[in-house]
Formats: sequence, C-alpha cells, structure tokens
Amino acid sequence: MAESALQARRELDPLPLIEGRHDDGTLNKTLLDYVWQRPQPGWLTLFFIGMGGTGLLLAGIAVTLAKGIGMWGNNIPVAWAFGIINFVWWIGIGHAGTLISAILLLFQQKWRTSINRFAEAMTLFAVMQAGLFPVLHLGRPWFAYWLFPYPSTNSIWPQFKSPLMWDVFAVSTYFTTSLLFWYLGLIPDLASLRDASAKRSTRFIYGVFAIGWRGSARHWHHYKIAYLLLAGLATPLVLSVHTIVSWDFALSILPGWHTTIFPPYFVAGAVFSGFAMVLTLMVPARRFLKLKHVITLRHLEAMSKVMLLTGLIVAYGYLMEHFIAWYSGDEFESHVFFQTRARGPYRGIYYLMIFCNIVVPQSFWFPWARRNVFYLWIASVLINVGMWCERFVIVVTSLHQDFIPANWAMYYPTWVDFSLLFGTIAFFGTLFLLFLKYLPAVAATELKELRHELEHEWLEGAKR
Amino acid sequence: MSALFKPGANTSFRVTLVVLALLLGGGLVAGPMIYVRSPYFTQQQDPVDQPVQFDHRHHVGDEGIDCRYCHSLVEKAPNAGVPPTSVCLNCHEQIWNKSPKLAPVRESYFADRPIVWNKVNKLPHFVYFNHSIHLKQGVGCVTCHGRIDEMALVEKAQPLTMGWCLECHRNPERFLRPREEITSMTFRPRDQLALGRALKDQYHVHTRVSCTTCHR
Amino acid sequence: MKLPLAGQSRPWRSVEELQSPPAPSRELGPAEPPSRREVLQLLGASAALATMGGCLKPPDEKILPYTKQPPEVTPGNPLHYATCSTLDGRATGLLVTASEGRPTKVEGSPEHPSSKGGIGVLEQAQLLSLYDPQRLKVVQYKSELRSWRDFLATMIAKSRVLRDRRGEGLRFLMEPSSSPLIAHLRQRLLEVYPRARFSSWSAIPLQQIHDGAQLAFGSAYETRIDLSRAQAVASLDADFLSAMPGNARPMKDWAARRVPPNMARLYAVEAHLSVTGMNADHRLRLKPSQVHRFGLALLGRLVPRHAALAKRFSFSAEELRFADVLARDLQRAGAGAAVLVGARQPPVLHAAMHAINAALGSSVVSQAKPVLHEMDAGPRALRVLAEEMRRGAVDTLIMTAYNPVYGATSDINFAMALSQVNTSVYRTLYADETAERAGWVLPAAHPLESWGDARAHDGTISFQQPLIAPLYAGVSEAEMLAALFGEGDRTAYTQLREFWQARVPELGRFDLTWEKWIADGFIPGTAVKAESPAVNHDAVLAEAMKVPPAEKPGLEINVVADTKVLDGRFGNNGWLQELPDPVTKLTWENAALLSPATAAELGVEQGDLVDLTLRGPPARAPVVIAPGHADGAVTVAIGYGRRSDAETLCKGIGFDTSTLRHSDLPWFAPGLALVATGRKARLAQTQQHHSMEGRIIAVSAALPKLRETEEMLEEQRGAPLSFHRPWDYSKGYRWGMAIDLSRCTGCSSCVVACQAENNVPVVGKDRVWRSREMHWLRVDRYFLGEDAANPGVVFQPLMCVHCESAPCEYVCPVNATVHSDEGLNEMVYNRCVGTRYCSNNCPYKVRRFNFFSYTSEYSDQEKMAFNPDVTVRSRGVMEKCTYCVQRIERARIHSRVEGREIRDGEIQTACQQACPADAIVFGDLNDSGSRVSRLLSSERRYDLLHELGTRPRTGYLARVMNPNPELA
Amino acid sequence: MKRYVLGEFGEPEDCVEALRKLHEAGVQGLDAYSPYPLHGSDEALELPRSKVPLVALTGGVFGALGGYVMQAWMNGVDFAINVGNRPPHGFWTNIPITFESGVLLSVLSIFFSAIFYFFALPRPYHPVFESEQFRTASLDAFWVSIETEEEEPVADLEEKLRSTGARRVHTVVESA
Repeated sequence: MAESALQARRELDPLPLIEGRHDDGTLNKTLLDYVWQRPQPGWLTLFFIGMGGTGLLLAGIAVTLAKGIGMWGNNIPVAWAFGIINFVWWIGIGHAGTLISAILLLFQQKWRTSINRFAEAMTLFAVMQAGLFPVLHLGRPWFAYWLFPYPSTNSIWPQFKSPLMWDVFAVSTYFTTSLLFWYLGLIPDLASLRDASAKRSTRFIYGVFAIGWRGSARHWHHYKIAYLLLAGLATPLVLSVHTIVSWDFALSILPGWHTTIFPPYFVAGAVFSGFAMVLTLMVPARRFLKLKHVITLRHLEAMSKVMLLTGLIVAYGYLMEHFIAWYSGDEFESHVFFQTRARGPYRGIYYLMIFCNIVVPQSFWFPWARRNVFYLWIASVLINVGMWCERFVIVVTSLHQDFIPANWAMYYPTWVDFSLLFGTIAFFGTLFLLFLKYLPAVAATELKELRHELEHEWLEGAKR
Repeated sequence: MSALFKPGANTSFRVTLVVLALLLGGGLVAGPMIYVRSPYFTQQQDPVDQPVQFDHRHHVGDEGIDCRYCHSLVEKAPNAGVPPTSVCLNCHEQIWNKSPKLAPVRESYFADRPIVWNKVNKLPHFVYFNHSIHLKQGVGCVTCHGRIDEMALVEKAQPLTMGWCLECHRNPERFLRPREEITSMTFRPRDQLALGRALKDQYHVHTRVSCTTCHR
Repeated sequence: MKLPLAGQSRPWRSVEELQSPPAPSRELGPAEPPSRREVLQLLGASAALATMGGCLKPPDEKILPYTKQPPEVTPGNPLHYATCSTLDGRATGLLVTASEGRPTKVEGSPEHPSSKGGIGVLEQAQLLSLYDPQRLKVVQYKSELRSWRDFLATMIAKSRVLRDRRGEGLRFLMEPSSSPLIAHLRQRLLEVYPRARFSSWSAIPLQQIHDGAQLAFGSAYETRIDLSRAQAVASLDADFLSAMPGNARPMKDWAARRVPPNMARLYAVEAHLSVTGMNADHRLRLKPSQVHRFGLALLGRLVPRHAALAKRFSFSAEELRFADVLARDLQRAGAGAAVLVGARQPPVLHAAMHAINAALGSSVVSQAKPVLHEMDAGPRALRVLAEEMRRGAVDTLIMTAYNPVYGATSDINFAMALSQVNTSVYRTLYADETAERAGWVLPAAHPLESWGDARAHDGTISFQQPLIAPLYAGVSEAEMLAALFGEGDRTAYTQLREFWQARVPELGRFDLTWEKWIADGFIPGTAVKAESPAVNHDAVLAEAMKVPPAEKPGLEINVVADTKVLDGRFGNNGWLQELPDPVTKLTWENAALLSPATAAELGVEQGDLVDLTLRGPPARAPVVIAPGHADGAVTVAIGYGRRSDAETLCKGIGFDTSTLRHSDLPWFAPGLALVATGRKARLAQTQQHHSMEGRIIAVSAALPKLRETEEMLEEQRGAPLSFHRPWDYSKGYRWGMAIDLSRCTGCSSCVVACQAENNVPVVGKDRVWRSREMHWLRVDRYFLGEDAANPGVVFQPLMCVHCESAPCEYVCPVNATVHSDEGLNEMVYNRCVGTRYCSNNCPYKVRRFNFFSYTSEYSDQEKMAFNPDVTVRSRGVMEKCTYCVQRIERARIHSRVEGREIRDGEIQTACQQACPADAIVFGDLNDSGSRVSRLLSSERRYDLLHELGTRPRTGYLARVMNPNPELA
Repeated sequence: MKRYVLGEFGEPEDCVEALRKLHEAGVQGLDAYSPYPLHGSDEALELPRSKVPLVALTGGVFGALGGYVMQAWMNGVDFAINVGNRPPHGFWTNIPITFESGVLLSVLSIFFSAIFYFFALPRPYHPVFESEQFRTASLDAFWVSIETEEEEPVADLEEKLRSTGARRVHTVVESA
C-alpha cells in the first residue's frame, strides 16, 4: 500500500523535487560516481577553451602591469570603465550563490537543497574574478597593501570615509564567508567521497580534505547550528556587500550616480544577474552530468520566478531614477537621463539594457517560458548581457558627460579591456569545470536528508 | 584492517596547519614590517666610506670647528651643503699640505673637479626638507644627525622616516633648543619641556602637519 | 624626444566602425617593431620588478660640491637673470630662473618698459627648445661632420678671394634683426665687401606695414599702439590680443580698459575667428579679400576727401549698416578711437588706416622710426635673391633666416636656387629642410645660451645674456659674421662689450654701467620716440582707387601664422605642439577651417580629409568646422607638414601650406579648389563640446544688463548649506584666487607657464585624441547665442579650484588627497595608488592621471628643464593644480627665516605671473586688504558650480561685454 | 588501548531507537554515525545545548567593537586630517566597516571553533576507521558505537547491541 500511496501523492504534487524512486544508495551512485570517471571529451574541449581564455586574461594582466592603465581605454573624464564594470558585474553574479544557500535556507525553501552547492561554488569563483579588479585597476598596484590598516613607518592610516575602503572590507569578508560556508557544507560530502572511492590514492586525497569527518552524532549536533548561523550571517552580509558596492557610486556627487535608490536596486540587480548565471551554468550541467532527477523543472521554474521578481525590482529602479531626475528639476540629472543615456552616443547599449533587463523577464509570467529549458538558457544569457550593459550605462555615460560640457569626451575600449572581460569569463568557466569534475556538484548529504524527510513526511500524510 | 591514515597523521596534520598559519601571517605581514624598521633597511649606524678619510671626531671634537664653517649653506638654503674644496684648503694649504691622505683634495682643487662624496642622510626625492627654517626655529644638528663629533665616518643616526619626523612636528617642545646652542653636540637643558615651551612662543614656532609642508 | 608609444592597435569606436575598413590613423613616425625592452616588459619581467618597487632599499646618492664656489651662488636657492629673446626681430624682456646653474623657467621681466612683465607662449616655450636633444650639435659641410676650425679656415680663404673681387657674388639672407651690434657688423662688412648685398627674410614679415607707411607718410614707419586711453577700437584682421610676441603691452592696457563701469568697445572685422575676434563686442565676418575693401569703405565714410570710396565696393546691407555704426562710434570716440590693421593686409589698407587715425586725431595709434635693419623682409626680396642665385650670380650665400627652403612660397622654389650657389653657409638650431641642401651648416646658439642685444617693440635697447654655457658648442650670429673678417675667435661677449664700450666712451667707469645694463636687461630711456607725421591723402586715394571693386567669386584661401609654431620654428617643441589652439582647441596639427555654411555647401564634415589646390600641387588637410568663420573661405596655418628627419616630433604632423602660397598673394587669394577624398582623419582636440547647454559656467553679461546679472549671481556665491561645520581657517593664511573673465582674452599663455613650472609632461597626439592630455590648467571656450555662423564666444581658464569641502578628498581610500590647514587641496603623489575615484568625483574634472610613465623616456637634456622644487610624477599617480604650492612654501620659509609675514603679492602663481592681462590674482583671503580679497568681494564674483556646495577657493568675476546699442 | 563496539543499522529510526535504549540502560561512551544528521539523536543522547551561538556572538561583538575603535582611533585620534571638510571621526561613516568586521570575526570564530574545538578535527585517524565496513557510515548505513577501555565488557556490550536489532556487530581495537 505504501508504494501506491507514494505514487498517488506524487501526481498531486505540482512538480516533484526528486523525480523517480531513490534511496541513499542510488543517490550516492548518481551524485558521486561521475567524480571517478575519466573526463569526457566534451569536458576536455571546454576545459581547453577555458585555459586558452585564461591565457588571454594573463596576457591582459601582464600588459597592464608592465605598461600601465594607459593600455586600457580609460581617460579623463571617464577614469573608470571596464575595470569597475567587470568588478560590479562579477560581484553581482556572486550574490545569487549566497542568496540560494543562506537566505533560502532561512526561508526553509526545500528546492534550494539540490542547487545550493552549485550556486555557492559559482559565488566563490565569481568573487575571485571580482576581487582581481580592485587591485588590477589601481594605477600603482604594487602599493595595494596601503589599502589595509597596518602600522607603517610613515604612521599614516587609510581613510575610512571612502567607499573604496568599505569595498576592501566588504569583498574580503564576503569572500572569506563564502569560502568557509562552502567548505563547511562540503566536509560531509568529502567524507562520503573518501569512503566511496575505490583507488587508495583518491581516498587519500579526499581523506586529507575531509580532515577525518566521521559523521558522529555529537558533531552533527554542532554542525547543524554552525551551518545555520553561517547562513544567518551570510544573509545580511550579501545585502551589505552589494549595498557598499552601490555606495561606490551613490556616495559621489555625479549626476546619474548619487541617487538613493542605488542600494536596493543594485542588490536586486545582483540577485537578478546571479540567478541568471546559475541558470546559464545549470541547464547544460544538469544535462551532461545527468542530474535531471535532482535538479528538476521545479527548481528551474522557482528560479525563473525569482528572476521575474528581481527583474521587476530592477525595472522599478530604472523608473525611479528617471522619475527623480525629472521630478528634482536638477538640470544635470535630467540631462544625464533624458539626453546622454537615451540620445547620447552610447544609446545603443542603453536600449539593449532596457530590452534584456525589462522585456526578456516578462516572458516568465507564462508557464511555457518557465518550463522550456532551452528558452530559459537563452533568457539567462541575455539577462547577464543586459546587466553588464546596465553597469556600462551607469559608469560610462554618467562620467563622459557630467557638469562642465568642456570636459565631455568619448570613451573607447581597447583590446586589453576585452581580453580582461572575456579572460575572466573563461577563467571562471575553467574553475567551474574543475569544480564540476572533482567535487560533487549537488550536496549529496543534504539531498539524502531531504529524500528521507520527503518520504517520511509523505508516509505521515498517507497514514492520516 | 588498515585505516586510511596512521595515528601519527593527527599530529602531522595539526603541525602543518600551525606552520602554514605562522608562515602566512608572519612571513607576509609581520616580516616586512620588521624588516623596514631594521637597520638593514634604514641604513642606520652604518658608517659610509668617503673618497677622503675626513674624521669629524678630529675636526669637530678636538678642533671644535663649528658645523656652519664647512656646511655654510645651512642657514640660507634647503640643503646644508658639503664644503667646496677651497674651504678645505683654507687650512690644508698650510698644514698637512703634503699628506698623501689629502692628495684627492689637492688634486680636486687643481684639476677643478669636485670630490664625489657619498650621501649619508638620504631622503626620498619626493620629500622637500629645508635646513634653514629648522635652524631658525631652534632644532639642533645633533637632534637629527646624532653625535657627529664621535663619528670616525659619518653614519645615519636617526631613521629619518615620516613617523619619526611627525613626532617632532606634533610636539616640538621636546626637541627645541636656543638658537645659540644649535651646533652644540652636548647641550642638555635641565627641563627640556619647560625650555621647549618657552622657546616655542619666543620663536613663534607653529609646526604644520599638512602634507604639502614636505611633499610638493 | 621619442614619445613612449604604447603600440596598442586601433581602438573600437562604435559598432558601425567595427565593420567598416579602419581609417588611416597617422601614428607619430613609423610604427617600429617593439624594442627588446618592450618585449621584456610584455613578458612581465618588469611586472615582477614593478610589484617589488615598493620595498627596495633607498638608492645610493652622491654629493658633488663646487671646488671654488662663486660668491653669488647658494646651491639650493634659484637665481633670476634678466635677458631677452627676439622672435620677429624685436625683443621681449625676460626674467629667467636658474636652478643649480641651468635655466628652468622663463618669465616676463616686470621692469622692462616694453612688455611690463607680460609674456607670450613662444618665449616661455623656448626653454624646452634649449634642451631639445634633436638640436643640431656639430658643424657639418654637405652632411659630413667638420669642426669649427675647418669653417674658420675656409672662411678666411674665401674672404681673401671675395676681398679681391670687392664682395662680388657675396649675398646675406639674414633673420630680421634690430640688434645694434649686428647693424655695426653689417656696416663693417659693407666697407670690406662693397658689392655684397644684405637682404632679410621672414615667413611673417612686417613688410606690408612698412610699405603702407611709405605710401601714407612718404617714409617707412612702424605703428605703436597705446591702448591705455582707448575708447572705441576697430580691428581689421589685427590680432593684438593673442599671445604672440609684441602683444604683451597692448593686452595689459586693453584688459585695464575692459573692467566695468567705464569700458572700451572693440569691433572686429576678419575672415577667420581670431583671439581678438573672440574678445570683440561686435564681429563682422568677411571673405579675406573683402576685409581691405571694407577698410577703404570705412575711410570713405570717415574722411570727406575719400568720400568716393564709400560707395565704390559691393557689400551687403547688413555689412554697410555695420560700417555706418562703426564710423559713427569712432567719430564719437574721437581721440580714444583707433583702427588697427593686421600685418597680413595689403599696404593700401595700412595707408588708409593712417589716414583714418590722423583724421580722427587718435591718441592711441602713433608712428615710430623702424628698429629693424631691413624694411623689406617679405617674399618680394626673396624672389629677387632667388633670381640672382638661379642666374649663378651668387658665389657665397650666408643665411641666418629661418628655414627659407621650407618657408618660401612655392613659386620662388628656393631649394633649386640654393643648389646653384657655390658656397652656402646656414646657421640653424635644427638640421631642417634648408640645412639638408646648404653647404656649411653651423649649430646655432640658443637665445638662452648666447650673448647679444636687440631693440624691444618700443625700441628700448635690450641685452641677451646666457643662462648656461652652450650645450652643443652653438655659434651666435655675431660670431659667424665676424668669421668673414677672419676674427672668428672673438666671442660674442667680447664683440658686444667692445661695441658698447666704443659707443658710450664719455661715461667714464664703463664696467659699472655695463653691469647695471646687463642686470636690468635693458638701457632705460632708449625707446624710439613716437611721432605722428602728416598723411599724403592724395597718394592714399590714388592707390585706393586702383583696387578693383570686387574680387573674383568662388572659394578663397586665407593663410595665417600659427599661434603656436609661428612659422614652423617651434615645430619640435612639445609644449607648443600640445598647447590647444586658443580658438579651435586643436593640438598637434593644422587644419582647413571652414564655416558651417560653407562646409554644408561643399558637403564635408569635421575630420574629413580634403585636397586643397591653388595654382599648384594639392595639399591634403583635415577639415575643422569653425563657427564664426567667414563663408566662402578656407583658413590654413603655416608651420606644419615639416619634412626634416632630424625633427621627429613634427615630421609628418599637419600639412605644408607653401604650395597654396604665392609670392604675389602670400596671405589670401581667390581661386581655391577643395575636393573631398572621402577618407577621415583623427583630430586631437582637447575640447569636443562647445556649448554650455544653458548652464551657469562662464557668465557673460552686457554692460547695460550688468546690474541684473549681478543680482542673479547672488545665489552663485556665499556659503552653501552643509551638514558639516566649516573648518576654522581664521588663523594663519587662507589662500584663494580670483580670475576676472573680463580681463582674460583667452590667449593661453597661462597654460604654458603652468606646464613649465610644474614639470607637466607632454603626451603626444594619439593620447590627446584619447583625452589623456596632462595640462593642469585649460582654457575652456564656449559659443553663445543661437546664430551658429557668428556666435558670441566666452572663455574660462579652469584649474583645480581647491574646494573647501572637496568631493575628491572623502573618496580617496589612502589619504592621498587631503586638505591643508590653509585651505589648499593637497595632492600627495607618493601616497597615491591611482584608484582615480577622485577624478570621477571632481565636478570640474581638473585632475589628470599618469596613464603611462611619461617622463621615464625623457633623455638627460630634457630632464634639465624640470623645476627641482616640484616632484616629477611616476606612472599611475593623479596630479592637479596645487596653487604652485612650491612657491607658497618657499615664500613661507623665506618670510619665517626673516621673521615677518608673507606680503600680499609676494607669492605669484606661475599662471598669474605669465598672464599679460593680469586676469589671475592669488593671495591671502584672511588679509582683507589683499588684492584677491578685494576682487572676490566684487559684485561680479561668482563660484563655479556653487550649488554643489564644494565651496571653491577660486572665484570667477563675470565677463562684461560693451555692445553698441545700435547694433545689439 | 580503546576498544569500540560497532553496530550497523539499515534505517535511521532503528538507529535512534537503539541509541535511546542503550542510553537509558546507562551505557557510557555512546555515539552514532550517519551520512546526514539523525532526527532525534540529540534527545536520545541528551546532548547539552551547543555553545556555537555563544562563540558566534562573542566573535561578532568583538569584531564590531574592534572595527569601530580601529576607525575612530586611526582617523579620529592618531592622525586626524581634514578630508573634504568632514569631521575626522564620524559615527555614521564608521558603520559599514564596523558591520563588516563584526560579521567577519563572527564567521571566523564560528568556523574555526567548530572545526578545531567542537569537532576536534583534523583527526584523520580514529579507531572507528579501522573497520572496513564502517565506510558505509558516510554513504547509506547508520552505526552506533560504544567506547570502552578494557576487554571484559566487550562481549556483554556486543550482546546488548545485537539485542537492539543491529544488522552487524563487531569490535575494533585502537592500533598503536
């Protein structure tokens, strides 16, 4: 009776979290075994493309360090361009990981379980790309250590009223928190890999990283609370980090930058582009790694709903910026929003941003769009292109035409700018491929717990 | 019945972690901070050899020649200046005029080529120190250059780092002395703070800590 | 100076351009393959080194004292010497700062009666030419290296032969000069070689002024302008407000007459928009050939005897109305009226001007005996000499004129003529085009390293003394001429001293007077007295009637002297090539200026490459749309398109206009053909947007409506609302600056002064195009009004305004830019890590960034031009105007050592000191009696972008125009 | 030489049930091993409330305090400079870094106290790993272990374990 009742219950559920009948054994096999397989040809080609791109990134970095920021397209007045755009874009993408693993844990959203490891890894690698730029875009990167408050022989301290100092603390705290949160969640899985692998050498490697975890009840007792606390701390942290990143612009006096809408609008934008990147990576990953049974349409649909929500907040952000510019009657503000952005030389990027960030997410109102995997992938790529354009519009258009018309000037990127942008994307991809290959993409421990819980819950339901 | 790791692995794991932490924290952070304060970097107490064996102990100590006789620019120019060869020959034309030790001096004078001295108290090129104002406000030579009259070869006495200069710029009364005692090597007031405060008002000393005082 | 080219490929400009073929970007010089050093850098070898830069041990340094210290020298303190430099034959008094025995700054000499401290851009930039490593270094004979001894030996032999033939076949082509010593040498040469002939040549001669005076007065005169009593001035193509030599005194007097309430009025009639045109209350745009016809029509209206001229020429109704109003205003002004005519205009207009000014009884314009040795330095004399040379009548030619092969108009073909000369001697600073064809080529001694004398623009005898021993054994003009007597070994100093000793024997102790003269730099009281001779009206009328009523229709060429490279001699000077043109803001090249209407008619846009042909081979020029330019004419500047390999900075920069100039019509001519080539050029303009978009930035008000404007400016000054209590600056000094836009003429002399004082690097054309120029101070020029063809113009010098609550300071993460206790916004170069947020947050965008290491590629000579008191910035560091803090600190220490306060006016910032119009005033705001406090409390004062609450310490005084009600 | 009596269970509920019975029976040195946290195992072993939240709180408070004092002392006291006419020490501008350093120190104290103190890791060797079958503890089986010093009680404990329904029971001895 239990079997048929279980079956009946499943049809009633909207979309199952775990498809098909599974128990710990099958979960272990599907989630952990591919770690031992030899790398498939698909993975290898992608990996080598990634390594090529990383080479391009290293070339861009070497040229920038050797000759100077002049190799980029930056000039006066547009002193910030690709360097800061990429930084904000990557840190924005990173935030989705923490959102899924921390905020959804606090909201006890069950669908987070199978995608939280995946998203956290993406956070880590995105923050690594983001962390590259605050040092690389410095004029004298070899003095970057002055940004940290150490007692120096010239007895002078950093200046803590500057948003860039807050950035230094925010990004380093965020990276540390994400790393520790990710590793804590990974320890039980590493122990499973240590015990499940056949070859002694792989057992030794995973054994080292599992630092002797044996799943003792006394440890689980502290583990649950520690994991919950880290999630609890990571939630305000992720909101504060992107608020501080938005303060890099909001605390200036430039028209188009110093609007108070920036913090919520940037955080929503970050979550929006973060979910899009999760989707972009997840759709191909779930197909090649055969994880369709754990990352079901329910997860993709839930994510597209979140993207719809945050997309609307971003759209609201644009609307409010334009309204305040008009309402405030400040001639500099209205010039930036209604002349420079809409009709200036960079209007093409402005309209591309409008299309990708506002028009594309509206399609998620319709179930066929939320459930069509191929469409979701295309939409997620477009959204990330749109978010990059949004940062470009914010940074470059406000700088290249501001208060005094005599110093208005055009900005043109150079090959080094593009090599850094596509180089970081390739490096991000390489890291992600390594993660997919050598670590379980889905948190096997939490999934077994979820399966047990679902079944247990269902059995109670059936009994009553 | 072989476990994956041997019992000894526990201690070796813990030791490696501790060593890593020390190496990372100490090596990367504390190491450079100690190095830049050590004499290796500040080049203090490191006598610099010169093309001519000029011995301050003899000239300042025994003969009691005032600093400003040779370093004549000190009261009217930013740099104290090293004496032209003609000043050396004011005395050494008569005495020691055959000594081989002074051959480079005589040769420089007659060939009209300057003696290439090695600088001891070096400041970075972006720091603009002015001797004349410091002497005017009552800062003695010994405060920054140390007991020159006891040095065979001149060496750097103080680190001359920005932090060191700021100590005096922040409360000068700990170092001021009457203008007549500027070149005295052994001046020791009974109560330096009282004297300092009195001189501070008398000489209208208002030291500035704004950056363009020294960096322009 | 090899510019550190980064070698990056063409940047992406827009999506369309990605598909279309790349435009031919004329990079500076041939794009050589990356040098070994660059490859090493690209391999990141230096990247590793660069990251270690921070903690290497301080490098060892040496001290080299004197052996015998000269009494007046105190190493560490700069000395100031008076000297002068001659550019168009007449001297400008200079005061040159010498640090550690080498000149580091050229300023105007305040006591010199002729210029009273004012100085143009060219004299200041001569300092950089002194240290140019590409100067000619060695004597050459037909490009083989020889010694000065060989030249003297040859000259002695040659002089013997010439003496026998009594100087037959000996010709001199001299640079226009007013030097009494050279005049004396010329006389002795004529005694020894009676059949020799002297002629002088300059690409911008005063010949037409002299011919005009000859026509009007019967003998040659030079015009003197004293604008201190001017009331109504009409400038017919006379650019007396630009930063050219000789304009310092008129500009100073004119600026004094432009301060409300009682102001003079300026009318300008010209073809292209000039600096004077920008300052005019009323401007009439005429085709170049119409300007002198307008002058004659004006003469017809003002002098009854010439009434026939009034109706003779065809003008539009609006132009005639302008002439009538102008005539009435001039008559009303009477003695305060003046009509000034540019040196490019034909002699008949100069004569007409003398007639008008005499009729009006003008006290502004007067005449004086010419100081130049030759009256005829134009193409006419050069063509005669060229004919003789071609006929082979010239055996020996001695040349000191600047680069005649390049500068001569194309029909003279001086290069071919030079090849017929047996022995030619050419004294030059650079191995230029003429040097490649001349026999003997002698390295010239730079004005800052040679002895000499000259007469100033008002005739005062001025002395030139060297600041440094000649760097490359250069020879001065006197030494070269003395070689012809076999006295080659007599140095210029001995010749000069003996010459002057001979002239004033009765003064007894000569050496005391001589020391006084050299110390002052001039002999007081030797100005040529002004006179006003009678005008021969009949001759003027006869000549005027010969002018045909109208010129042939069609496009006309309008050739002007370039305000930066003069006639090409400053081509290799980085400061001048990179100085934005005061009107078009173009750097590093000349262009074909067209009015918007003509451009539309010919179907060309900004940046198009067009071929200009006028009776000769075409010249390919980029088009610049110039509002305020006359229709139906194209203006080009001489001095560009240089071809000499020795001057890499200006080789291939701009286009050569000699094919468009002919000796009969050197300045403007009809019959120009303009053909678009369909290709685009990349123009390096420092300002790309020319309208103020209705914002309160450079405030310009008409005198009648001044009261209204001052009320409007009420809200643009005073303390804005702020959360923060203002910092207390009441103790000590409170530095501030006032810029009077009424006095400023937009001549950009201040920009070069700032670059010279503060070691600001030159970055090259490609980087100016990327808007990475490094000038700390720039003069923004805006067009006003709706009429795009003839707009109003206002300009505003803008540098860091040192805001008291500075937006750049609170965003710097490492405390690299902070505020001093005296209100200076300090930029600490050694602490800056280069995040560049301060530049983004500066609403005035006056901060500049070292995108590359610009000064590490400088050779040792170029580094000698650096001011030792200012740190030379490394790569990756932000820099900006510091109110010349090095001068503030030196004055503070000097005054403290002397135990006194700093007097008002004791500290002059470099821009204030160079400004010929005294428009910039710096001083202590805590001293209510100081000049800057008085100016900043004026009703016209306003703060730029006041509503942002930055509380700037630089206040602007609104510019006031004085329009004629009848024309307004 | 410590000995561990190990019992394997198939279902999590049986393991927790066995744990509760043994604990009530007064057995000392009890522990359970499972691939994921067992619901009810804490009550079964009557484990005291975890001290991790307290460590987190102290870390957070010290971090925030430290962050604030750092900024106030460095910019306000030690080298006070006029920056943009702002007061050298501003309470509001110190908030972001105070919050960030609070979170940072709290996270670091949670993580490192958990790993080094509460889990007493890294401990790659543990007698429990001696048994080959124990590898299923992190995969799909649930184990109970009883730790004893001497040899005698081992037989009795094995008997007790079998009585609670363990699938497999065996004893491991800690090697030297």
